[in-house]
Amino acid sequence: MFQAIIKRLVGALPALFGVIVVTFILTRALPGDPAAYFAGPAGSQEAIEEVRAKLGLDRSLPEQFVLYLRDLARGDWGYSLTTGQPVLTELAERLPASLELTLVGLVLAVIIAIPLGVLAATRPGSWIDHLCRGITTAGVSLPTFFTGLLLAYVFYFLLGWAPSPLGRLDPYTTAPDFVTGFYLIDSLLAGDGETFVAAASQLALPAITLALFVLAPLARMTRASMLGVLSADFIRTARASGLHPFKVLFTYAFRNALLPVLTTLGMVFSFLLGSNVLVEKVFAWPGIGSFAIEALVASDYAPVQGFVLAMALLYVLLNLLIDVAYGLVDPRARLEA
Amino acid sequence: QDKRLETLVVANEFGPNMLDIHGLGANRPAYGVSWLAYDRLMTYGRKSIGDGVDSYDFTKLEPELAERWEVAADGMSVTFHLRKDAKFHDGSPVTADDVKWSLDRALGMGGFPTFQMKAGSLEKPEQFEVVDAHTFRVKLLRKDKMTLPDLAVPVAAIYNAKLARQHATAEDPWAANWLKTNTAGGGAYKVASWKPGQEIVYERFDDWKSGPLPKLKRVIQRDVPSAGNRRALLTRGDIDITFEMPPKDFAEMAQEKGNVKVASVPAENSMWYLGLNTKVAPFDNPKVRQAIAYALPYDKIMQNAFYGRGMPLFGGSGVKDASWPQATAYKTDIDKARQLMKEAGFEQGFETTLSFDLGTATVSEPTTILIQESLAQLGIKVAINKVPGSNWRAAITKKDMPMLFNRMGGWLNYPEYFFFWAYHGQNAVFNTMSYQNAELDKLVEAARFESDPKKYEGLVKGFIDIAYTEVPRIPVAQPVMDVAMQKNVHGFTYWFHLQPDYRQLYKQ
Amino acid sequence: MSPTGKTLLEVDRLAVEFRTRSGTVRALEDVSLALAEGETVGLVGESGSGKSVLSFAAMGIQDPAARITAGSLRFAGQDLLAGKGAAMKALRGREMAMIFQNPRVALNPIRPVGKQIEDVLARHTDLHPAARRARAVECLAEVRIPDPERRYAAYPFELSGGMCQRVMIAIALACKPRLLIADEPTTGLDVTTQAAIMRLISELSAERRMATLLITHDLGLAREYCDRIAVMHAGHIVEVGPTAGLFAAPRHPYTERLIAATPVGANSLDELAAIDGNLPDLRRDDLPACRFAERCPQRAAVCDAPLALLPAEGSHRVACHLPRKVAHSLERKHVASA
Amino acid sequence: MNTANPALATRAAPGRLARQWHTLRYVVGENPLSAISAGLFVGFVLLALFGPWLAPHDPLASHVGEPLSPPSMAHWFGTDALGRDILSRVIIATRLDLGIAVAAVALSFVIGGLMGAFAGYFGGWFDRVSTRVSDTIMAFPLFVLAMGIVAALGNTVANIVLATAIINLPFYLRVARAEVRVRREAGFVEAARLAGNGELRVLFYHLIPNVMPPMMVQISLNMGWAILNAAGLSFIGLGVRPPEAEWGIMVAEGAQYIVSGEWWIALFPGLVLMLAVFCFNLLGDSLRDLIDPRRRT
Amino acid sequence: MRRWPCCLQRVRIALPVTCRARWLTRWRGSMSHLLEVIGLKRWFGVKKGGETRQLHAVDGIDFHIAPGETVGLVGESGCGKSTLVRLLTRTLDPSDGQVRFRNHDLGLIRAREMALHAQRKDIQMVFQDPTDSLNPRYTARQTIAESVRLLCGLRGAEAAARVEEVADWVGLPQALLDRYPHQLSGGQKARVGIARAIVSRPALLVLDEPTAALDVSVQTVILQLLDRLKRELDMSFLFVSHDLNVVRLLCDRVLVMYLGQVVESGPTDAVFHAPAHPYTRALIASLPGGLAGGQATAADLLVGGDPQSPIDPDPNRCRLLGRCPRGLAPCGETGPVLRDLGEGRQVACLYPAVVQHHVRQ
Ligand SMILES: Nc1ncnc2c1ncn2[C@@H]1O[C@H](COP(=O)(O)OP(=O)(O)OP(=O)(O)O)[C@@H](O)[C@H]1O
Ligand SMILES: Nc1ncnc2c1ncn2[C@@H]1O[C@H](COP(=O)(O)OP(=O)(O)OP(=O)(O)O)[C@@H](O)[C@H]1O
Ligand SMILES: [Mg+2]
Ligand SMILES: [Mg+2]
Repeated sequence: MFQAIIKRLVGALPALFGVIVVTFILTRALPGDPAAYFAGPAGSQEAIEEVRAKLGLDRSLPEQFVLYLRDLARGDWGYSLTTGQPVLTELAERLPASLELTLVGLVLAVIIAIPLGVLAATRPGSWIDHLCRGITTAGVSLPTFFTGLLLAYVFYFLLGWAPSPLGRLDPYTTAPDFVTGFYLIDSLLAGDGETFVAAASQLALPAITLALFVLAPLARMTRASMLGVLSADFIRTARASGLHPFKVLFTYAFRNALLPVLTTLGMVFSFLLGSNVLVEKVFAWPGIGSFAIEALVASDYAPVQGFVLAMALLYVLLNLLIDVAYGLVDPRARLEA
Repeated sequence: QDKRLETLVVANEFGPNMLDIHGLGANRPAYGVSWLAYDRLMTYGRKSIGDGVDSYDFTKLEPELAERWEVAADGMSVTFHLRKDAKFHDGSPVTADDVKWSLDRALGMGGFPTFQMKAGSLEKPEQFEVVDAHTFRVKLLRKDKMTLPDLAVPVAAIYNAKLARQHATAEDPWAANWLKTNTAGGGAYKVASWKPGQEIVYERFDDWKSGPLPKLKRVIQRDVPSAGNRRALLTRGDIDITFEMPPKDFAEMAQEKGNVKVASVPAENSMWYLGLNTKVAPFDNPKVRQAIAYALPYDKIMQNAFYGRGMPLFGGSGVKDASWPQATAYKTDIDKARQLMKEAGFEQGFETTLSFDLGTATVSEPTTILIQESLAQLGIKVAINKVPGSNWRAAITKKDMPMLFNRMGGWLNYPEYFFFWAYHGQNAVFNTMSYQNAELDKLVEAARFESDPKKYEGLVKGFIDIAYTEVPRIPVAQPVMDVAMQKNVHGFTYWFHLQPDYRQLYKQ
Repeated sequence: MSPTGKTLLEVDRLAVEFRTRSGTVRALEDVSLALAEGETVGLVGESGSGKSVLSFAAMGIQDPAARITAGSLRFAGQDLLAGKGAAMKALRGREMAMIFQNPRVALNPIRPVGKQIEDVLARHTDLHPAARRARAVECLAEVRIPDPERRYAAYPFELSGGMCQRVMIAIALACKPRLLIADEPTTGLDVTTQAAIMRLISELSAERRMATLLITHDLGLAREYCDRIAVMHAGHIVEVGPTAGLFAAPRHPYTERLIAATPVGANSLDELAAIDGNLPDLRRDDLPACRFAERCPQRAAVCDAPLALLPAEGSHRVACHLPRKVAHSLERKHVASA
Repeated sequence: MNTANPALATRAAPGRLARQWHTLRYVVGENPLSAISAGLFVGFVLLALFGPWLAPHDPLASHVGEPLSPPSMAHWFGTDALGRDILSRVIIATRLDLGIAVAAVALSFVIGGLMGAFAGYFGGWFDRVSTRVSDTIMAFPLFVLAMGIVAALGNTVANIVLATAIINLPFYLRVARAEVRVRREAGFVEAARLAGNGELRVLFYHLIPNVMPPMMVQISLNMGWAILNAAGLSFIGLGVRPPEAEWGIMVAEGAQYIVSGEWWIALFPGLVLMLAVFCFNLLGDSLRDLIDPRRRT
Repeated sequence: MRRWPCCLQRVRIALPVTCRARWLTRWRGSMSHLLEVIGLKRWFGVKKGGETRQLHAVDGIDFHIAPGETVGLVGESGCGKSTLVRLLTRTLDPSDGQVRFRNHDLGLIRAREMALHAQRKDIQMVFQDPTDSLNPRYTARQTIAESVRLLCGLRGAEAAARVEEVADWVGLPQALLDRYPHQLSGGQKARVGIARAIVSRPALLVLDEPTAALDVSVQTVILQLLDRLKRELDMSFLFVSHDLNVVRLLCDRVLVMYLGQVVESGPTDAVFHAPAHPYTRALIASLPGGLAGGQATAADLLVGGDPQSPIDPDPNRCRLLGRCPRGLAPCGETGPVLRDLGEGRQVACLYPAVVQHHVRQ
């Protein structure tokens, strides 16, 4: 098992290297001139050249790339020029915010979508089925930023049910001590119910926005795979053995139907990490998505590269996790030692 | 509730990217940090401009760290006497050594701070002299009326040299790295916490001696990128104050009867303008430039892009005085524009590109669209190019954009200061039109050192007239500094650097 | 070979319809069939003749699109259709069990086979978990699975097709049902495995005096293992009778043709005769009373009259207006003996 | 040639067409949402084709006198900050948005599909390389990759199309590869070889036509996604240039007016955008119905 | 015999007989064999636990087919029948051994190139599953026409006429030619498959379980059709099936395969009445009706559970060991090889059942 995991990780290396190369090329191709940016509004040509040399941008691209790789190998992801912080520190600070949001969104989506999908699959062609399909498809058809804006307008501005879209906590609540970086967990660990509620209520709208977006793929996949499984021969066997309908539905059908859903879950998660960028912007969420946009706009290479690399690593880990989970559910797919 | 009255919650579009105004690439909110967390030797006076709004008074300099100062008889040096009781945040006293280190640093860091110091003829470390622990002297290179004012701008902040030196290294003698994320000041507010991209929290420095103790104990300044959200937050009372909204929002909030009020002050020494690159045909032809100046849909722009939140810089009646900025004589007159185009030999029009900075899209986009529409009447086909912020500076430096819509402002409120950077043939970055005119250069240089008010006025009128006749840049509007706040927030002061000053603010 | 005991399963004039996108399929019409204790009955017919539909209806596991429109089902005197099939639910898996073709896919692929047996036990008995496990292993041993302890934890994909079929039988027989329906239990298995499985089924049903309904389209198989045989065609039972009699003297032209098409005992290809035409489209509104009529070589005017299973000789019954006379039965002997 | 290509085999067409028409009617009849989506789709295509003639006003002309006027008889969707008629802009934008989506999807479909088909059929190094390429793309947060590409190459329509095509590529590659791999061993492929078809002929005449249906589903779903993507890029300022009307930009612009009560500026383009994506998504579902009624989702 | 269009003959004659010297020198075996298979092997690499192991799907097979002869191939599922077929029809490359067709070693031609090879049209095949083997997007006419065009080199009207003729030949009504596979019944699809295979009038027709997916009633018709074609077209058949009854009726000779190897071969009647190999005995014993007049006993059935794994089998061990009702100690030490029993019969068993001289009834 352990060996298999290592093997999987090694297998992901080429893709990671590809990511590094592409990001490197893309960031260098950005039209902005960081030297001009950092030389300030009054920078003269010489000043700009001076800054360029300082940033090491006067070297040839291959040289820069090799230096970059060397630094990476040493665990040095570089410094963000705009904030002056090491990229790793920045990522570590902001990643929990994004992950917390994404995970809550995902859990929300799963909680809604999977029962919907199962419900629809048990009554294919009924009005419930059409309704589920309509709702979920509408969800995926909404641009996330539009949903976010709309939700904020209705639930915060008009109705006042949601707290202000001001990031992870309202200004009068202090953040819980850092343990996991997830405010929900940290506040519980600290036994601070008030902070928990505050963090949860801040999370509500952005998480719903994200969840709405991925409801459809999840519900759709659940329904399809549930339908497929329900018409499988072994379900007929289970029914013929007189097993209780719930047992048939959950132990027999659902567990089997879970397999493709798991795969979708992985894809949905990486999708969510991507759409985070927009949602974070709308809700002033201090995650890595907004960080990446700012860095991109400032042509700040290191954070952009770091961000993409972190996401790629996350993606690889996530896929590994899903493979392991897959193996837990499906003995045929167990990772071989 | 008391706590709430002593806490101010601010929302801005984006926060500081570092805490050091001298740092490489410091953004505008970083100036605000410097303003609050550091003191300067002097500061400007303040005056009320009505509606409970104050403005700084650029004609008056007042003590901050320096109790008093005297100009030497020959006018070639100024001696500052520091407050004896002034302390930095870490409790150590402020000495002349700190002042020297700080001003040396502004010169030594290069880039923007150096440039700004130079604007006040502060160019060499030898100009700064420690007389004794609490006496400090600045020697002047020339009699520049901008020298003293320049010592009151944010760049001339006074750093805690002892503390900073502890973090300096051989490669980094000015502790630039450490000061990016830490403050070593003695200003009215301490930075209690800073999460880049999220929020910065200030706490009052109760030992502050350089002025009356601020009323607000705590200021929380959050980054809320979406203007709509900021407005909603304000309307719902979740924040106390916010800036940098689309003009339309300010216009509406000013009308509304709710709990929100809007303070607006015309931003001194700045303008929105349409720049025409004089190095690129056909804009090298003054007739074409004039034609365009006549073809701009000024009123439409004022109404639909600025929502009236700006002072018109058009439709005047010629250069009558030395006031700055002042209106041009242009107004929308398509026939005249056509005539001029014909004279210039461009009856058929031409194709060109109009660029603007994406960051200013709320105003620039409608404006450029209106311009595009209007110029189409002259047969000029304009493509609009939105340039993301990062590219904007690079593009400006390159000076290859034929047309651009931009905003330009200067801290030191002198027309020749503006012209030196924006029109002068030295071709600074801000001379985005690459404009060259020897006669204008001469007038600008002369004005800087002219002490006779009459002559000075003549010089100023002279260069304004040239600039407005040749129109390498067509002024459109003088921006207005708008701030929206809860009605219970008082004491707003307008500063030339456009950053909020929480020292005078209070809630009631 | 008349029924030896009391009647266990009684299908009476059953009719089943499917509502589909292209019309109503009348898959079963007026089907009657009885099974007595300890008896093995074969149900044969072409593909699509309704064998599976009948067995699914008897178990109450038919497709949601299926509707029983007429007739009744009784098990040991109990009405299975009464009370929304409540009786059926109670009996299914305990008194009546079923095995299917393609054992590999008919088992839950991600559940150890032992657990699948336990699931049935848990549902129908009140054995405590440890006893359940022991019983599950015992079930595996009963179907002659070598090393049942180890196989208990095996997943279907780790077993061969024959093994899977044994597991399926174990699941079906776990609660010692009185009726076993085997829907083509050996299709898709190797001949050698097929023989082993069939022997196992017949041994076990003899041992337990279990009534067995063997569904197959292999006449040879039915002939070897069944006491009685029912022949289905297009949703009708056209002939039913004791095996020997039916093979020796088929009365219905369809039965006759079916036997003639089966190469089991034939000595040359020329002896075989095909059945003309295809099964009629069961969606048609104008199906003739005798659904074989359109394929029948001796169709006559009388064939349009309503039809029912009528006794021919002893318990041998046939649904044909012009049944073969005994004397006319085929010359060909289907016994490959010397 | 003629007989080998079913698309050209007109002789057989009536039977097949009739049958498909029947299924289509059934699918549409059974599923009201499919009917709606089909109707919407036709509507959008018409708008894209005839938009300039249908728009009641000049979409680019500003009317300073009537900025931000709410929906009225004169301006059904109201006007924006420059007094431009939102209805007309929404209509005109259809062509651009659908154009971007169609171009991007076509590009990734052709390239990704072919790569996937080759990889799936021949395996070997080409398979490994193309799988790596798609893995690499997938390892990116896709929207961020699109942002990066547009930011790096400049925000022109062509680059938006390119970026969208690149991030869609892996999906086609995977679908095509998987479908071809499944069918590579199918009897009819072997039979085709026995009939004297060379490898390329087998691939192009036998396999690719058979993997088209699942690809069609993917296309339809991706169309919606491509539109969303372009809109997202516009939202962060990397979209189409003004004053071009594009749904995403209109929403992004309108967003700032929501709070002050001018909801129509964002709402209508947003709704139309949503409808378009909705329509493509449902259409994908319906196509799946047509292809495989049982696995319908 | 039915008259074939002259074009076909023309094509045949026009084919250059590419006799490479190498083939001539390696030429052995008698001229009377249409197909001769010598030591044919096909191994598949399978990954197991990180290392690659060899699955011996076809493991050293020798046999031959004479012109006009019908040879049956039986064996249990997974024993390598289809693999062997694919090797013979040259859609799969052998790992080792020769496939000599008309004395040319076809095994030397790569499977990928075989499609365009001149011999392609002489070995054709009918597939097991008529549905799977028809391109769902081609009509019956297109399917047959493709073969006509590619194998016979016909075009236009000639080709069209030819398609209709072949359809007639297999009894496929003209009206059905423009239907797609899903619009045809199983028997009709089977006919299309056969028609496609015989357009080029191959010398060897390989049939891989052609009736396994068909109903009894249809199976008879197809079998009779095949029988007729065989006689009238003068083709050799290799008929793969696991329905022994069908093999018995159709084939002259039968080969019994077990785990990649031929374990018994001989004239059909002889093998059926007096099987020599325990596996053959078990096979025949499990037929309803049983072994030679119902004398089958439990001892004739295979014991135990699963067959051995085809992955890296021990060459010095009988592959039936473990299931064989006799299974003696020496069987674990020497892998039996095919040896002659006389009367054209061969068996690979150390302890074959005694072969009685068979009297045909
Ligand atoms: N779900 C269904 N919807 C519509 N028609 C159905 C359905 N299930 C079965 N039928 C029809 O009912 C008839 C009988 O089918 P059934 O499966 O019982 O045949 P069978 O005799 O078991 O055939 P086989 O030997 O192939 O298993 C067929 O005509 C079939 O088309
Ligand atoms: N491409 C392949 N890769 C790996 N193993 C294969 C491959 N093709 C066939 N095999 C293996 O080779 C063995 C023989 O397979 P083959 O299909 O020839 O059997 P068969 O006798 O035709 O069986 P059936 O009667 O079920 O058709 C099987 O164990 C099979 O798993
Ligand atoms: Mg059936
Ligand atoms: Mg096979």
